[in-house]
Amino acid sequence: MFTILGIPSQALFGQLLLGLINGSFYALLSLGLAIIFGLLNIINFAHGAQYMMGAFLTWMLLSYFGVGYWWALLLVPVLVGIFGLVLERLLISRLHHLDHLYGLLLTFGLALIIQGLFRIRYGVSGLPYGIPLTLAGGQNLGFMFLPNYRLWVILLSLSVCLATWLVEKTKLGAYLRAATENPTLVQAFGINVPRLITLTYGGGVGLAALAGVMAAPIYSVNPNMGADMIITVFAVVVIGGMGSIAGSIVTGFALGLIEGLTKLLYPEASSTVIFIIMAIVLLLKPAGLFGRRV
Amino acid sequence: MGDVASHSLLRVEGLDAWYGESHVLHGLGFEVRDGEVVTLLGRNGAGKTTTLRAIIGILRQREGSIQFAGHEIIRASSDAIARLGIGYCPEERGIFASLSVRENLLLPPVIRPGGLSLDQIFALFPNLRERVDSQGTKLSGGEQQMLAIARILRTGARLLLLDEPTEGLAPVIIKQIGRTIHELKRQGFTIVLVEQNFRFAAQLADRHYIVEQGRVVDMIENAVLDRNIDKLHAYLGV
Amino acid sequence: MTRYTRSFLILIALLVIGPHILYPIFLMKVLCFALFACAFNLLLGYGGLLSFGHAAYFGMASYVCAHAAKIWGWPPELCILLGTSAAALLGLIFGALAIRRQGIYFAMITLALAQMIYFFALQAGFTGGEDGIQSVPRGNLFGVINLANDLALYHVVALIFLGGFWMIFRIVHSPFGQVLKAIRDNESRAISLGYRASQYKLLVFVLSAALAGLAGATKVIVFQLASLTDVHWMMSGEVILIVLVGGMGTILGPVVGAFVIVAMENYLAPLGAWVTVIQGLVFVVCVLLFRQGIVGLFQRHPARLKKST
Amino acid sequence: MEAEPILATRNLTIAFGGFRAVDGVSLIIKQGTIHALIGPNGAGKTTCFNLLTKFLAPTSGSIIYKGRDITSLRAADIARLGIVRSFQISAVFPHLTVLENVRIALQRQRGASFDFWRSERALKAFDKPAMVLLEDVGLEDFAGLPAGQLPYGRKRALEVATTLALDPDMLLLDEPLAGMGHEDIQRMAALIRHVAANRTILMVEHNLSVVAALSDRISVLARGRLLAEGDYASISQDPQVIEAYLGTGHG
Amino acid sequence: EIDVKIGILNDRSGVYADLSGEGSVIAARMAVEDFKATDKGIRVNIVSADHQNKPDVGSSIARQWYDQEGVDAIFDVPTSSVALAVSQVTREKNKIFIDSGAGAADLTGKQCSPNTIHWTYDTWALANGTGGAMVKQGGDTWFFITADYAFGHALERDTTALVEKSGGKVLGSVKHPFPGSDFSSFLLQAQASGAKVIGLANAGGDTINTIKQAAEFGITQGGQKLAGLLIFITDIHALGLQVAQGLVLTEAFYWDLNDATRAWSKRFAERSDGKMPSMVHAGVYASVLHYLKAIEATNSKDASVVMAKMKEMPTDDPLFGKGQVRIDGRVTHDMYLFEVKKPEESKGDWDYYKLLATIPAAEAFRPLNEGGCPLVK
Ligand SMILES: Nc1ncnc2c1ncn2[C@@H]1O[C@H](COP(=O)(O)OP(=O)(O)OP(=O)(O)O)[C@@H](O)[C@H]1O
Ligand SMILES: Nc1ncnc2c1ncn2[C@@H]1O[C@H](COP(=O)(O)OP(=O)(O)OP(=O)(O)O)[C@@H](O)[C@H]1O
Ligand SMILES: [Mg+2]
Ligand SMILES: [Mg+2]
Repeated sequence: MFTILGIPSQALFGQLLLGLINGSFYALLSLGLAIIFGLLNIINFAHGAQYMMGAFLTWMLLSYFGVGYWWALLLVPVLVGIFGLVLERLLISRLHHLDHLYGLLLTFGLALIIQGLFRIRYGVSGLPYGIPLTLAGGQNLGFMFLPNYRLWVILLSLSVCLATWLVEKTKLGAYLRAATENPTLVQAFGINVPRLITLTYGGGVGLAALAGVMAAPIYSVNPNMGADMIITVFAVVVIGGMGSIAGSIVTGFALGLIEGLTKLLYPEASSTVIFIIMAIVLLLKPAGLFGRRV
Repeated sequence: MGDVASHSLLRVEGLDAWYGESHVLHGLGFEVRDGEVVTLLGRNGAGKTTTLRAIIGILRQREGSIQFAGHEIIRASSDAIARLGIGYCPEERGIFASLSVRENLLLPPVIRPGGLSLDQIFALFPNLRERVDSQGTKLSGGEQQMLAIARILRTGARLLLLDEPTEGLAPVIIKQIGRTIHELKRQGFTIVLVEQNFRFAAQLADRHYIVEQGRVVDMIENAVLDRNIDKLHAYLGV
Repeated sequence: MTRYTRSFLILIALLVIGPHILYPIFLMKVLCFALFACAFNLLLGYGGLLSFGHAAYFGMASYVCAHAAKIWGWPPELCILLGTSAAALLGLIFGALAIRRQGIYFAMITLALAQMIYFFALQAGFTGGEDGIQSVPRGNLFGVINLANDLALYHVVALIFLGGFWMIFRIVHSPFGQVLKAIRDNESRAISLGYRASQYKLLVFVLSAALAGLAGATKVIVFQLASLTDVHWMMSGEVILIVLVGGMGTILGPVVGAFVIVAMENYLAPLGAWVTVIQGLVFVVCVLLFRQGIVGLFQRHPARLKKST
Repeated sequence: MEAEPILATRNLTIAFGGFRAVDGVSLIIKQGTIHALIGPNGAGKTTCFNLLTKFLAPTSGSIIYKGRDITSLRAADIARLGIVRSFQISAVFPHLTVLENVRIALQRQRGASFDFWRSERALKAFDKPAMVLLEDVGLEDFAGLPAGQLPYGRKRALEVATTLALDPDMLLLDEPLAGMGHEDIQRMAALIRHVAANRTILMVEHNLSVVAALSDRISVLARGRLLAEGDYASISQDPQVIEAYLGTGHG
Repeated sequence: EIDVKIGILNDRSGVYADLSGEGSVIAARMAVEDFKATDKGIRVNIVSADHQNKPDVGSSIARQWYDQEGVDAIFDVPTSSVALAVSQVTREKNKIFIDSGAGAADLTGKQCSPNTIHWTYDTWALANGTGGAMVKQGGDTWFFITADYAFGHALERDTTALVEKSGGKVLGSVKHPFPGSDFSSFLLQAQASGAKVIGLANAGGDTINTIKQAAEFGITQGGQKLAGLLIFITDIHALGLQVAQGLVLTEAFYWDLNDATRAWSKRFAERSDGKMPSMVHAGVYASVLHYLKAIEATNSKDASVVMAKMKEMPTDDPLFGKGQVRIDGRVTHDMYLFEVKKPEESKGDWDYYKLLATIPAAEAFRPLNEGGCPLVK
């Protein structure tokens, strides 16, 4: 056994691995946020609430209908995604021609409403949700005990990120980016932009819900779970470069790692560190690490 | 103009259009036959751009009748109109900053076979081939104009709406574009061209419509342009 | 000019009648938030800069003022002055960093800097962590006027508010204000005319931060309390809400907005958990239907946010 | 007999990544002349302007103005020395009135306008000279209109009036005639000739007839490099210029 | 005939909404009914509001209640910072404040007030119960996972003192940012320390997440015990026994302690969708009862008169039994050390605790002379 920075290497590896796992949540959440920002030019403040809805719906499916984790993994993103579609069609679409600020405020209001309603119905202490039996237990890696569920989280998140990134490289990605800049013109090229926007919002919301399903077994399922996370996820998106898919994925994982290291070396700073990095990045690279536009 | 009607690809009648409160087009009408190049000439602010925007459906506040290939499109949304086979090259170019030159070029979906291939396009605009991987808006003003024209040539649209395609271009490029339009016409494209530069337009067009304060006030066949040159100058205030 | 004079007179009349109709402490809270919102509006509505971290200046001033009053036993006027200066200084440092960026990036960098202040306030000793600084004495103004009397305090707060309000009016309608408008409209053109745009932006940033600090410090004297709420990002969000509800880029908008929002918070408190739901609804309704804000509804050409893509 | 050079560049170069948009350009612009910069699209003309006015920093090379090296100054300071530019896309302050647009420029001359404590009535003094400038460009009837509502051609005229308000020694005009109707082109050309009486002008323009009529000297850029220099007659015969810019069969 | 207006000021939308919230209003109403106040000529009016866990919101509501709405006494007020602020306002306005929900031991210590009573628990009592009693049961080496703010620091400090006093040893601690969501990293550090007990000096969602993740990483299976320093039955309900089993904690009240508590809790549950009361609800009930008794006895609602009576009269109610209000405002009663049952031991909903030890009133709270309260001479 050797030491790095005065820390036994084993502990270090353990912490880095954990950081990576956390990073997969950041990546997944910021991915949805980045997609939505990319196309709608809206900072989706309701993202945290939609993540929370994902976790709650998972719990509801189990307690009201006896539907377990695996089905939830499929059903919940679709259901919450549809909810997103409806929101977009009914409310958000009315703001497309305005400054981003209005979208941010609208979704902020929506977040308050959604969280409030859940709070009134379910309280704030949270609801129990167990780890699916097939994923119970864990692996002894020598330097740490790695629960199987965490392993699953990281694998699933990586594949979802990869898939999204590949989609972005396609024609669809170009449509999305172009429609962000000048929807009128893109529509005049024969693309049904309103539908594109609605579906994209639904997709982004679905990703948030997926993260919610994944979180239910390990984090407290309560109405505030998203609100606590959303600012950090914003920071990830900004550092990565607003709207950049690759940026938010890479930054999500990287910040998970950095946060993990800070938790070990100077835990008090572990939530501040993200904002310090954000400030530095914005000063040096105004459009974020992967952003192209200023 | 009754004999024209049977072959007309685009027929605009009694077109009124508004920007918010301001009424810009007042019963404007003209026709374009299949395979023709027709220009809209007129002073600044006459309503030429507005006419094109109303046809493609970007400007939604419009009334009257616009028939394209037998379809009434006055109520249709712009994506539906584009899919019927109209390509639009806007005045402000509309190059996407977040897309590379290649992506900009490939953006408009191909709606029909018969468009130009990438190679043909690069042969037409060599500048673009060189800068194909750079960001769309990092091109110079003129290069952006080339890109804006180039990208609708790919789609196979039958009717091209070009809004001042030569603005800000070097003479050598203007000549190229002239040749291109000529070639496009030969291949059977129908083109509506908005131009300030009527010398350029005269080399290409079959007919010229004069737009003044939101109305078509005159139509001059290109064949008789020379005889009417004074009248034209009067219209354009040259 | 007469229109402005009329607005001023109405405002003064309302301030005079106010405490006879409504609970003075409630009014003082409204005034503090109104001043805060006016300061924010100066930056957003006239400078075109959306700061997402204005709570930092409001909160920093309140901590400094509370500390000076409670621990050093300074008189209230000096505490408020010190708090305001601290906010101005912070504004100078953060502003110098932030104004180099634009649009959404400006908003995000101010948010990041403000979050650091939040964590600082949470962990620094003198701020009292999540307990905040409590039991701040109101003291005697200039050693003579006892501010423990709510009405006396009300009049002082009303004067501070009027002073701040007038100053913002002055700034907006000054030669400096003209240049500011020009920069907001078209920055590169202003530079090409020889204006060092960043210095103007910095100055308005500092002025806005200082006035936000003035509001924060005054609030401490009223409520005898400085707490984490003052530096939390929700406070930055709330001031945006106030300005939005009242009407962005209008002189009276933030004042009206502050009245509505503070009243809502106060009078809805018995509804418990429904408060957030109702607040959310107000947000949504405002954004969808009343974007020009309440004051904007009555004006013909309210300033709007430029669409910046 | 030869006029003094007012602005000169030495080996001015800027590279974006590996791409040299302006590559070793050495220009000499003589006092009191109208100097045109022409060249095919993407030749680097606008970039050159951006370098001269410090909206971009050169990778290498130097800029000398009235014998002084100004390579390291900032954009606002360049303007203060008397070099003022216009933009390829018209630049006005859309929410200020036409009069205020001009006044903003006049206001700069009275020094820094950081006085936030004074009433804007202090600016009334500039209304008269501003109106005079507006009359010069034929905009006096629009003084109270927000500049954003002006038609395109008039915006360019306003831009010129604003620029003249600074009473610059040197004007840099980027395609001042682009997008103008014939009427406006005449008016603008006349205006340029008028203001050139006691100033130096560097201008980018594709409208060759105007370039031919106005300019004393022409530099042709192509691919970031200086291709040719001279008066219109000699330039238009230069085979390289014909090949790169004018195209064959030009006439 | 006396008109009394009491205000229930608590968290109705945040982390403490379940353990205080509407339940506290129900408890207060039950107290008024059980006391048969109207029969005794005391008309009681109850108002309530949400302080959102923000001291500024709390203190301005309190001020407005006293100034404008004629509220005579304020009850409950969870969240230490709000409680301290309300205590200050109450003193300034010379009214009565009886806290049930907050933990701040300072309320009856350095910041004590002649107008404030602290009923249910405080951080010192929890630290004493869990820290002291655990060591006696063999858990003599500790590692803390502490929320990085004053409240967390205080919990850790108090518990450390008591652990060391009882002969235990603290091996280390780690401070986590507040609020946090992932604690696995800190749990690994705790695991690596080899301490027998991992003390959770945090609250609310943070504690719940820590416990959930401790189960996931097999911390308790590894033989270490988790000790919650501020955790309530509502939290256990949220976690489920599968995850929470084996956790050790201290509470002032449990519905299933004896016949009296069971009977009252059953009535409470009927009124609140079957939810069992928390110790905070019980505290509100008992404190309102005591307050009304004092009013009846003095036939006055003058703050100093009633306060004096409340301190003079021993407390006695079905939920906390007999006790007293000390001069510093601290109410003393028995405290209990519980362990959370295994799922198979539980007979159904809300059957969560095994009693490990009872800490008698005399030892349960900080000795009068150690608090630094100026009222104590
Ligand atoms: N977005 C708009 N809002 C309001 N009015 C507009 C708008 N765009 C154009 N107009 C007005 O509509 C009229 C017609 O404008 P249009 O752009 O169609 O003219 P044009 O003939 O294309 O002129 P140009 O040669 O300058 O391009 C003008 O009076 C113009 O001021
Ligand atoms: N910021 C930049 N990054 C990368 N390349 C750039 C940038 N700005 C300009 N270029 C490139 O530099 C070249 C010169 O551009 P410039 O705008 O100076 O051309 P121009 O001579 O003004 O052309 P036009 O007459 O078409 O306006 C172009 O090929 C352009 O793509
Ligand atoms: Mg036009
Ligand atoms: Mg150019």
